[in-house]
Amino acid sequence: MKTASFAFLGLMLCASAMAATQPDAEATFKAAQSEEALAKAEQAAWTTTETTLADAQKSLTAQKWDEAKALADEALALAKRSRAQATEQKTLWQDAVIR
Amino acid sequence: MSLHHTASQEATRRTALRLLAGLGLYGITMPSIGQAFASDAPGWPEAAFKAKTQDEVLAALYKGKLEMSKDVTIETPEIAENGAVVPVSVSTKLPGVTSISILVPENPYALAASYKLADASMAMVGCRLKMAKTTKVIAVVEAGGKLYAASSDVKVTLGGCGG
Amino acid sequence: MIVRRLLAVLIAGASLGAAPAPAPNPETDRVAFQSYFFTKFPNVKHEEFGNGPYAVNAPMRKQWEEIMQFPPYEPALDEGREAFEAPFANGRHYSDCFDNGGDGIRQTYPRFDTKTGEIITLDGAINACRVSNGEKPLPLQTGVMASITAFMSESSRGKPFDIKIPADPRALAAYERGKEFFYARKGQLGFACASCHVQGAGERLRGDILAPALGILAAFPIYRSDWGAMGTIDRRFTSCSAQTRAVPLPAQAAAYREVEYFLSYMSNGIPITGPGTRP
Amino acid sequence: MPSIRMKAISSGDTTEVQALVQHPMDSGFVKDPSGALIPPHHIETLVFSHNDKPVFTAYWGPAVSKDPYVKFAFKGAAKGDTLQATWIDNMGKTDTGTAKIA
Repeated sequence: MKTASFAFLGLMLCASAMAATQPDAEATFKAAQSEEALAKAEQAAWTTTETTLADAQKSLTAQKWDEAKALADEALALAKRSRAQATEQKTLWQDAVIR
Repeated sequence: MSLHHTASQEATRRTALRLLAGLGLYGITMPSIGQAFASDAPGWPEAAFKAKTQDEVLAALYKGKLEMSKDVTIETPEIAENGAVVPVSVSTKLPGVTSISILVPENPYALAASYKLADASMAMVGCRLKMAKTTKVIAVVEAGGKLYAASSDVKVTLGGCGG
Repeated sequence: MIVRRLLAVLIAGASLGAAPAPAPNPETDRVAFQSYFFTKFPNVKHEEFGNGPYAVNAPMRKQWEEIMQFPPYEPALDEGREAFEAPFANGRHYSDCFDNGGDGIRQTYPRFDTKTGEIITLDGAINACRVSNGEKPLPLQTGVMASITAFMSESSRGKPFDIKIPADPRALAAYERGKEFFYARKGQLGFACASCHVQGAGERLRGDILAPALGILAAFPIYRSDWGAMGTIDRRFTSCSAQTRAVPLPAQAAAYREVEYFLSYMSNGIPITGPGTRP
Repeated sequence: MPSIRMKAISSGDTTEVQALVQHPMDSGFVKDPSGALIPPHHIETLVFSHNDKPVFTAYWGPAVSKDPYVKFAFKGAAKGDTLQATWIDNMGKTDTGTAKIA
């Protein structure tokens, strides 16, 4: 009896955790996707962002929301950093010029 | 030329086999070379090329003991610019050379190439070999029925067997 | 008076705080660029810079000399000659599209096209020639394109790069964008072209000796042992991008054409050595 | 396009031969982009003959580089003679090429 109720409790917890993160994972994935689209338009995209996004997509399809959320977070951070690099380099490149 | 197998190439292959047979190459192999599979080219020492270690190669290819010799010259780069293409050359002033083999013991198969020399051949050969990692390269010269060897070290930073 | 002096101080202060970029002067750039490499590699003859890593590393040069006894690009040269000489369906030829019938002109590309305001590379000009004669453009990174450019480069061997920047603000702007592309850090690794081929030139990165940026395009197209095949400048640019973990741009993207323009102008005076071989 | 390219140069009694063969020489250890192993495909024998007599025979395994190169020398040929080379690979493909000794 005891074991069964614990298992039931576990299932409940699990289910609620899933329900909480699916929209979260999807929203983060969308945000990462659009950030990466901007990076690409600026010719500033990184290959690592692309592979992380692809991995996140796979996790979404597999309904592994926690994993998908974590990967989407990482992709979003990478895309942001790649765009920040491009912005920063718009002036910084001048310092490297051989004069 | 295309590597697709066509009827005309099949004909060429038959011609080539006949030619090789006619030239007496078929069956005339180095001492103790194992029977090649029917699918393999005539004379190709399969057992030696499938051997993993230097000793197995030597046992499959030759009889007798190897003797390191100053009369055998092997030239290899100290650091290979790319393990996929390492120039190797072997030469000797020893008389009566009948074959020169080159072994790369660190490769998955130790034997890289074996050259059969005719009476008219000069005792030298140059070629380009793949090396998976940093390795010794051993040149074995068969002269007057005896085996002489020299070795050299090649540092490989970019392996020639990877993708 | 006081106001005026204050203003002067303010203006001076402002210009100190954010130094304006010096007015672009490609020729000043070129002289500085070349003297950097001539100083960095005092023992390398200037005309040797087109031989890339083999100019600056003796053991590599020895292997190269052995490979050059029978260069692996020779089949491509023959294929390139055949393709170049074959007529298009309309009976016209590649030679009809180029100065001097395409013979000995590699060193004058890329060019600034005053009609379109775009940089046109030799590879781009070959495809433009095909399209204007009703043929499909060739794939850009390898194959027949590499063979034709190999054949055309061979006829230019020994001729120094002779890139012109016409008095057209668009040409200078393209040059400046190419320069920015060369020096700006990109990719997750934060490498600029310059990181490897200026600061790192002559040093070892994994197994490779990094080629100096000066003359780096003189040997193209190249047979790379790594590829086991021929490749064009586009193939090298896209693989460079990927190596720094930047998403490569499409072959012949404006940015690649502009950086080719910049680099080739920097190499004015360095002789063409292509086609070449590289590890 | 012929798969065998040869340069045979005579000086005195000795002829130096260099040959370049176009062949993938797949080792069997390399994967294609999809991750599948590319099966071994390499030349096994390459025979050079002069006046229908073999002067030099190469036995090759998968460790010989892509587009293989070989250099050797032999005696007894004259300028203008024909040198013939024939290869056979492990898939049974073959090709023959000739060159005039220069």
